[in-house]
Amino acid sequence: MTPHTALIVSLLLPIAFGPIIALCGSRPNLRDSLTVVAGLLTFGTVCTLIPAVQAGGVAELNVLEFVPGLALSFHVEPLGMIFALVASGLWIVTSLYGFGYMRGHHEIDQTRFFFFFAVAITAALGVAYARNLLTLFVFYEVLTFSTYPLVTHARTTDALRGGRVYLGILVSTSVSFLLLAVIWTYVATGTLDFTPGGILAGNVEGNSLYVLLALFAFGTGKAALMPFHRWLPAAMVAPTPVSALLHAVAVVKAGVFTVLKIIVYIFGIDLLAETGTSVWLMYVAGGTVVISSLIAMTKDNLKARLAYSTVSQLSYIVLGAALATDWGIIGGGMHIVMHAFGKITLFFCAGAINVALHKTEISDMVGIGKQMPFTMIAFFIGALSVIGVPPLGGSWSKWYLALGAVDAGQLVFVAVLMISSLLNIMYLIPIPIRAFFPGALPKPAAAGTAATDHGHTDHGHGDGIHEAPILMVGPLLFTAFGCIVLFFYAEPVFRLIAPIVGR
Amino acid sequence: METIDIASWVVLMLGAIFCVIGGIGLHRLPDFFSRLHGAGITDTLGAGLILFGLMLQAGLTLITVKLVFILAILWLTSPTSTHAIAKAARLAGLEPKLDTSDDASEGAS
Amino acid sequence: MILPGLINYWVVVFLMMSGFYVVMSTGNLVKKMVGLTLFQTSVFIFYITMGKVAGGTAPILAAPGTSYSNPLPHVLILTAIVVGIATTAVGMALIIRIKEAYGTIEDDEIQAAEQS
Amino acid sequence: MSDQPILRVIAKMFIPFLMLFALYVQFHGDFGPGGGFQAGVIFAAALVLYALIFGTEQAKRVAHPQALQLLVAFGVLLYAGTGVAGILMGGNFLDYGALDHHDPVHGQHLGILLVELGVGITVTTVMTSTFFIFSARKKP
Amino acid sequence: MELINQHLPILQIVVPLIAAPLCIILRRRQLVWVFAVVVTWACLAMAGGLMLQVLSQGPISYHLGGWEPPWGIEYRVDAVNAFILILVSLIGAVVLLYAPASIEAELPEARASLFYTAYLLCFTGLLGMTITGDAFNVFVFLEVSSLSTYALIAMGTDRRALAASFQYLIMGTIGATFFVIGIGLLYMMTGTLNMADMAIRLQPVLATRTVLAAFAFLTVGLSLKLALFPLHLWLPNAYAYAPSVVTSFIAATATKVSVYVFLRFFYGIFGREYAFDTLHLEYFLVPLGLLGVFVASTVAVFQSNLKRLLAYSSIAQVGYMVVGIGLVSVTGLTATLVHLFNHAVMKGALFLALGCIVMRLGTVELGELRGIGKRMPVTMAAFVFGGLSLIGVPLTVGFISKWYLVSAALERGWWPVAVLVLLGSLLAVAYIWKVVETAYFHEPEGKTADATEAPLTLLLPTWILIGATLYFGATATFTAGLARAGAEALMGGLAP
Amino acid sequence: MLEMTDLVDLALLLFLAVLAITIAKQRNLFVVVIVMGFYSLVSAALFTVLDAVDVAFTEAAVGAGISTVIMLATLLMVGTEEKTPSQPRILPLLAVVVTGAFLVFGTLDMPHYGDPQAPIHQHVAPRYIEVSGDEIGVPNIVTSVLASYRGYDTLGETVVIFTAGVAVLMLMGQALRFRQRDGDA
Amino acid sequence: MSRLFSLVIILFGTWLLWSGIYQPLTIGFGVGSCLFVAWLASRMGIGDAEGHPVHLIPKLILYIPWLVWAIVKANIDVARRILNPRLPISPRMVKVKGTQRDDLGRVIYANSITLTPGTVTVDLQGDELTVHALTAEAEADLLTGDMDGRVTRLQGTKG
Amino acid sequence: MFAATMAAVLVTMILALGRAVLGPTTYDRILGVNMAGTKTVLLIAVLGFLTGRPDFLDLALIYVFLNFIGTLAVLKFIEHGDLARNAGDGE
Repeated sequence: MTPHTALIVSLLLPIAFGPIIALCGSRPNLRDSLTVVAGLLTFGTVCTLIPAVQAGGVAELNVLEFVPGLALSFHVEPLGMIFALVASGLWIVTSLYGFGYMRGHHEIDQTRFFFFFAVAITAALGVAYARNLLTLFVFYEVLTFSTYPLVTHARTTDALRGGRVYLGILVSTSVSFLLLAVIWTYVATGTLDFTPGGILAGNVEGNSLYVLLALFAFGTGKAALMPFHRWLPAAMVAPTPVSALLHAVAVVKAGVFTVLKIIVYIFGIDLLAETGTSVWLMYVAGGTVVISSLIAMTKDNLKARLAYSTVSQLSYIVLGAALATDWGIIGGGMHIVMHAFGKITLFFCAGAINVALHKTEISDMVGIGKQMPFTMIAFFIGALSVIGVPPLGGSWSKWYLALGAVDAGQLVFVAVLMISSLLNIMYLIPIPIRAFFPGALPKPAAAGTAATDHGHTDHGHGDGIHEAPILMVGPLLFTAFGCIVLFFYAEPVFRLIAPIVGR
Repeated sequence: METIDIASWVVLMLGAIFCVIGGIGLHRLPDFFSRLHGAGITDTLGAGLILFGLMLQAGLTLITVKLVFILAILWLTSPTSTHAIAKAARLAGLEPKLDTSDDASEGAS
Repeated sequence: MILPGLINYWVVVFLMMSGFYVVMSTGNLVKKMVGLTLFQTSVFIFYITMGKVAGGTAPILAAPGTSYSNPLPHVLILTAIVVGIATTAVGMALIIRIKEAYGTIEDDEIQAAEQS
Repeated sequence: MSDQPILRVIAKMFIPFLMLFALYVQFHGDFGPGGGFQAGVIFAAALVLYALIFGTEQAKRVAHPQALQLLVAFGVLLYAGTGVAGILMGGNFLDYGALDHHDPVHGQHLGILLVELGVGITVTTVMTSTFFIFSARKKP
Repeated sequence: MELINQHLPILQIVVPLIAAPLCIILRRRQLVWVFAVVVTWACLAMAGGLMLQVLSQGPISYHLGGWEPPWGIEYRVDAVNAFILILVSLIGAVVLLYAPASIEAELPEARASLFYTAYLLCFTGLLGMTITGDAFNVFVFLEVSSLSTYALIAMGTDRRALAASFQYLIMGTIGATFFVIGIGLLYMMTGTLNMADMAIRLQPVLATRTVLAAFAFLTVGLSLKLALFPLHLWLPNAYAYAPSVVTSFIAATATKVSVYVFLRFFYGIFGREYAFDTLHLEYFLVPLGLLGVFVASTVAVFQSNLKRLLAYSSIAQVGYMVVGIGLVSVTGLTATLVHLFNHAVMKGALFLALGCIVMRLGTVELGELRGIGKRMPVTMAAFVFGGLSLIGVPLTVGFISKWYLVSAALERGWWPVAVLVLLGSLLAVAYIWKVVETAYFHEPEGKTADATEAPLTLLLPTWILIGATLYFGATATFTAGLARAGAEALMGGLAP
Repeated sequence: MLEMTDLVDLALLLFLAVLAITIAKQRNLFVVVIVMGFYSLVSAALFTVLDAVDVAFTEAAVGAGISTVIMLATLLMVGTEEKTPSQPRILPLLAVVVTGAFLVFGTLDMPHYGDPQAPIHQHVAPRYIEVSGDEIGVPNIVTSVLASYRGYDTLGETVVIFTAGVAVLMLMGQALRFRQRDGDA
Repeated sequence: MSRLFSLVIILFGTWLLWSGIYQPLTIGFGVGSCLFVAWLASRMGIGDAEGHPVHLIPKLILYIPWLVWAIVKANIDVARRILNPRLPISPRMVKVKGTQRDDLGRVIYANSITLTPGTVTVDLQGDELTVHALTAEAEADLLTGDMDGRVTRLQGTKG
Repeated sequence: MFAATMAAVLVTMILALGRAVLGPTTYDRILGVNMAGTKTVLLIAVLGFLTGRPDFLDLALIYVFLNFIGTLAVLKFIEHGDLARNAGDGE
C-alpha cells in the first residue's frame, strides 16, 4: 500500500463502516465485531504510514477543491502521525470497552452510538492529517458535531444541559475566534498550508500577532484553555467510553494538537520566540494548569475530577506549545500520547466501577479495591502516569516540558509543573489508596454524603471479587500496561516527533 | 364658412352657459331630488348644444357622425342614470324635500 | 407659454403621496387597496407628464412635420395600468376571502382575532 | 334587475353597440387610440353590463365559464404562438417581420393584429370571469 | 438543435410561459403535473446550456422581435444571471417533484391544475426578471411572479395565509411602485430603458438630484422586495402560512432574484463608483444587513412555529447577502452570489423537510414535534443537515458563504463586521438546536406518537437539495467559481 | 391655444388633488370607491390633455369601468364602513412626508415639463416617431411600440392579466367548482 | 330572424360610420364583428323587439324634434328659476299613469320625462310612473298627458 | 372659442366636483360624480378641437358608455340594500 492509498483508506475506513454498522443495528454481535474489524483495519493502515513519515517523505493528497484555491488536502507529518496513531489505536480498545460498558449498562440506541463513534474517529483522523488550516478547521467542526450525539446519548435533562454547554462553547469559540483567525490568516498570507517555519512571519506583525494568537488559542475551545474549559466537565454526562475516548483522546487531543500545529506550522516557533508573542499564553496555560487542579480536588464525582484533571493536563501541552522551544514542542507532542494512555485508563476504570458497583462518587469508593482489584490497580498505574512518576510514560513528557521551560528561560513554569504534579498526587492518589486501604486516610469532607446513601454503599461492600465484564477490564488493563511500556519504549515516539523541530 | 363659425360660436356659448347654470343649480337647489334637475340641464341642453356647436365646426364628416353618436348615447343614458340614482335614493329611504306650502299659492304666482 | 416647468410634477408628487398615505394610514383593507390604486394611478400621471412635449400632439401619425409627444411612456403606462388592475382584482379576491375567514376587514381586528 | 324596465330596455339596446364598439376598438388600434387591451376591457364591460341587468347566472349561460377559461389560455397562447412563429420562420421571438419574408411591413401588420387579438381575448375573458366569480359569491 | 441553441435565452422564458396556459387546457391534475415537471426540468437544462454558452462565448444578447437594443427589448445573459437562472430553475424543478403529494395534503380543495399554472407563472416571472436586460421588463415580470405568489401563498390552509398574502400584496405592490418611480426617474434622465444603454447615458447626469432620487426609490423598492430589515414585515407570515411547496420555492428563489436585481441596478446601472464611492451605500447596507441578522435571528430563537422560525432566519440570511453587497469587492460580491445559491438550496431543503412534517402531523408547532426525530428519522436528518448548513458548519454550503463573507470583510479591514457576521451565525445555532433538542430529546407523544416517515416522493426532492447542500459544501469550485465570475463581471460594470 | 391646454392640465391636476384628499378623508367606502372611479376618469381626461390618448382610453375603461365594478362587488360582500382609526397615524405621515420631500427634491433637476430638449425626447423615442411608419406600417406609434418594438412587454402584460385570472380563480374557486360539476355530469 | 338581419345591417352601418377606413381587411373585420355581435346578442336574447326597436324608427323621426323642443323649453324654464335669486321652486312628487302598451313604450315615456328638466322619473312600477317635479308648472305640463299621448302614438299604429 | 367653452366646462366640472366632495348624502356625491363624468366627455370632445386633432372622439364615446355602466353598477350595489344602513353618512 502506497502512502497515498493508506491515507485515503485510513480516512475512509471508519466513515465507510459507519453506515454498515448502522445497518447491522438489529444484530448486535455482527455490529460489534464489524466495529472492531474497522478499528483494526484503520489502525493497521495508519501504521503503514509510519515508515513514510520517518523517511521524511510526506504523503500529500488533495481531495476536493473546497473553494477555488483552497483544497481539502491531507498529508502526514510527525505530529499528525502521532495523533492518528493514538486516536485509531485507542479506538479499538475503546470499542471493546464500549461493548462491555454499553451492554453492561443496557444503554439505548447502541447502534447510533457506534455510528457516531465511527464518524468521530474519521473526523479525528481528518484533523490529524490536515494539510492546511481549513481542512483542520473543517474536521474540527465535524468532530464537534459528530460527538454531540455521543455526549447527549442518555437523553436525560442532564444530558441535554451538558450537551448544550458542550456544543455552545465549542461552536461559539470555534466559529467566532478560530474561523475568524483562519480567514484572517488566509486574507493576510494567501495560504493556509501548514508550512515548516510558519507562514505568518512577514505578513502579520505587531499587535495583530497577539490578537491572532489569542484568537487561535481561545478559538481552539477543545484545548480547554481557561476560561473556555466549562464544556469539558459538562460533557462528562456522556457514557464513559465516550468520555474516555473523546475526552481523553480524540476531542481534547484534537484541540491541543491544533494548538501545537498552529504554533509550529502557522506561527513558527522562531517567530514566537523572537517576538515573545506567546508569553502571555504561557501564563494562561500555567494558570489553567494550577487552577483546574485545585478545582479537581473539590470534586467528589470521579468523572468530574478526572475532567478537571484533563483540563489541567491539556494546558501542559498548550504550555509546551507556547514555550515555543524545541523541547517544549516535543514535550507537548509526547504528552499527547502519554496523557492519552494515562487518562483513558482512568476513565475506563471510572466506567468499570460505575458498571460493576454503580458508584460515581469518590466518597463511595472506599474499600472497593477488594471487589475490583484489577481495576483499581490499573487506576493506580494510570494515576501515576498522569502525575509523571517514573517508570511510567507520563514522566517523559513532563521532563521534556520542563526542559522546554528552562530553554525558554521561563523557570517559573518549571515551578508550575512541580506544583501541578503535587496537586495531581493529592487528588488522584487518595482514590486507589482508599480503595485498597479503607480508613488509611482521613475521610474527605465530602464523604459525609455517603451516609445518606447507605443502601448503595452496602451494595459495594459485598464479599469477593465483583469486577466489571471482561470486555471492560481487558482494555483498561491493556492501556495501563501501555503506560508502562511507553516509559521503556518512549524512543519511537520521540523519534517520530523530533523531526518537527529538526532534531 | 363665416356664418357657420359664428353660429357654432353662439351655440357653443349657449351650451357653455347652460352647463354652468346647471352646475350652479347643483349647488343652489335645496335637496338631492331637486338637484337632479340641475344636473339634467347640463346633461341635456348643455351637452347637446356644445356637441352641436362642435358638429357645426366639423361639418359633414365622420367626426360629426361620431358626435351624433355621442349625443344620442348621452341622451339615452343620462336619463337612465338619473332615474337609477333617484330610484336608488328613494329605495334607500331618502325622502324628497317637498314644498310644504299650499299648492294653490304656488299655482297663483 | 410653458408654465413654470415643475409645478405639474409637484402636484403629481402630492397625488402619489396622498395615495401612499392612504395605504399606510388606514386599517381598512379595501381602503388600502383604493389607496394603492390611487398611488399607482398617480405614478401613471407622472410618467405621462414627462412624456409630454410642448406643442406636440398625440403620437398617431398625421401630416408630416407634426411634432408628437413621446410614445414610450404611454406604452409603459399601458402595461402598468394592466398590472394595476390585475393587482386590484387579486387584492379584492383576497379581501373577500379574508372577510369570509375573519368576519372583518379591519387590520387591527384581524390581528386581535389571531391573538385570541 | 331585469324587473326594472327602464334599465332593462336601455341596456338591451345598448349592449350590441357596446360590443361592436369594443371590436371596433380592437381592429382600429392601428389607426387610432385603442387596441387589444382596451377592446378587451370594453367587451368585458358589455358582458358585465349584461350580467348586471340580467343576473350572473343568465350571463354565464351566454359566456360559459369553462369556455372563458379556455379562451383565457387561448389568448396567451395566441400571443406567444405568434412569437414562436417568428422563431420558426427564421427570425427572433416576436419578430413579425419574419412572418412575411417578402414584405416585412406586412408581416409586422399581421403580427400586430394577431397579438392584439390575443391580448383582447385574454383581457375580455379574464375580466369577465373575474366579475362572474365576484358576483356569484354569496355575501358572508 | 441549432435553432434551439440560438434562441436559448428566450426559450428559457417562453417555454414555461406557454406551458402555463396549456396547464389550464390540460386540466387533469396528474397530466398537468407531469407536464409541468417536464417543463421545469427542460428549463433547468436550458439554464445549464445558457451557462455553457456564456462561459464559452461571453455574454449573450438576444434581441426580442429582432429590434436592436435601445429600441427593442434585449435579453442579456452573462455570468451573473446565468447563475441565477440555474438556481431558480434548479429549485423550481426539484420542488415541483415534491408538489403532488404535498398539495394533496395541504390544499383545501382540489385546485391542483391551477396551482401548477400559478407555480409555472411564478417560475416564469422569476426567470424573466433575471434574464432581461431591460429595466421596465423587470417590472413586468416582477409582477407576474408577485401576483402568482400572492395566490400561491393564500392557498395555505390556515386563514392567516390570507391575511399574510394580503399584507404581502400591499407591501409588494408598494415596493413595485417605488421601483417603477425609480425607473421612471432614470428614464427621464437618460431616455432609455435598456440597462446597458442606461448605464452609459447615466454617467453624465449622475450628479443630478433626480438620479439621486431614483437611486433612493430603487433602493427602497427593491429592499421591500428582498425583505431587507426593517422592510421585512411581510415575509414571516407569508412564509409561515403558505403551503410548504410554495414556501420552499419562494423562500429559495424570490428574495434571491430580488437581490440579483438589486445588484444589477446598483453595480450594473449606477455603477460602483456612484453607488459606493460617491453615495456610500455601504454605510447604509452593512449596518442594516447586520442589524437584520441579529434582530431576525433573535426573533427566530423565540418562535415556536418552525416555518416562522425559518422565515426569520431567511431575513437574517438576506442580511448576510446585503452585507456582502455592501463590502464592495469581488470577494464580497462572490459571497453574496454564492450565498444566494447556497441559501436557496439549504432553505429550500429545510422548508421541504417541514413540508414532510406538515404532511404527517399537520402542524409545525415546536411543542407538538416532541420526539419526531424517532418517528421520521430521514426527514429530521434532512432538517438537521439543513440546519447545520444554516449555522455554517464546514462541509455544508453555509460554511462556504460565511467563508467568503468574512474574507471579504477582513480584506476590507472591517474586522468588526467579520466578528459580527460570525457571532450572528451563533444565533443560528440557538434556533436550530432548539428544534434538534425537541426532535431528539423527547419521547414521541401526542401527534408524533404514531407519525410515520414521509413518503419517498417527498423525501427524494428534499434529499436532492440536501445532497446539493452537502456536495456544494464540500466542493464549492463550481458555485464559487461561477459566483466569482459573476462578481468580477459586476465589479466591472455593465457597460460593454 | 397652448395656454389653454396647460391651464386645463393644471385644472385637472387640481381636481385630482381635491379628489385625492376626499378619498383620504372619506370613511364611507362606497363613496371612496366611487370617487376613486371618478379619479380615474379625470386622470384619463388629463392623459388626453397630455396627448396620451391610448392611455386615456385604457385608464377610463379600467379605472372607471372594470376596476370600480370589481371594487363595488367586493364592497357588497364586505360592508361599506371604515372603522375610525384608533391610534394616531404619525408614522405613516412621517414616512409619506419624507418620501414626498425626496421626490420633490428629485424633481429639482428634472427637465421641465414639456421641454422638447429633455433626454427622453432625444434618445429612443425619436426613432419610433421617425421610422415606425415605414418599419411597421401602422399610423399609431403607440401601437407600433406596444406590439412590436416592445411587444415582449405586452406579452408580459398579457401574462400578468392571465396570472390575475388564475389567481382569482384559485382564490375564489367558484368557476372551477362549476366546471367540475359540469365535467362530471 | 329578420330582426336579427336588421340588427346586423344597422351594426354594420354603424361600423362603417365609425371606422372611416375602407380597406378590404378592415371592412372584412367589420362584417365578422357584426356577425359575431349579432350572434352573441341572439344568444343573450337581446335582439328582440324590446332591445332592437327598429320598427319605431320612422315615427321616432317625428317624435324627436318635438321632444327636443320640449327639452329646450323646459331647460330655459328651469335655468331661469335657478338663476332667480328667490329660487321659486316647489318640489313635489306626482304619480301618472302611462297609457303605452308595453314596457318599451313606458320606458320611452319615462326617459322623455327625465330628459326634460323639471321632471324626473323616480320610479316605474307596472304602468304607474312616480315623477319628481321641480315646479307646479312642470307638474301641470305633465298632467296634460301630451307627452304620454305622443309616446303612445309612437307605438300605436302597428297594432 | 373652444377655449371659452372649455373654461365653461371646467367650471361646471368644478361645481359638480364640489357637490361630489361636499355631499351631504351619498347620492349627492354620486350625482356629482355622474355629472362630472358627462362633463369629461364634453371636455374631451372640445379638447380634440382645441388641439386640432378631433379624431379621438372614440374616447368621448367610451366615456359615455362607461359612465353609464358605472352608474348601473352603483345602482345594483345600492339595490342590495347594503347602503340603506348608512344612507346619510353626513361628513
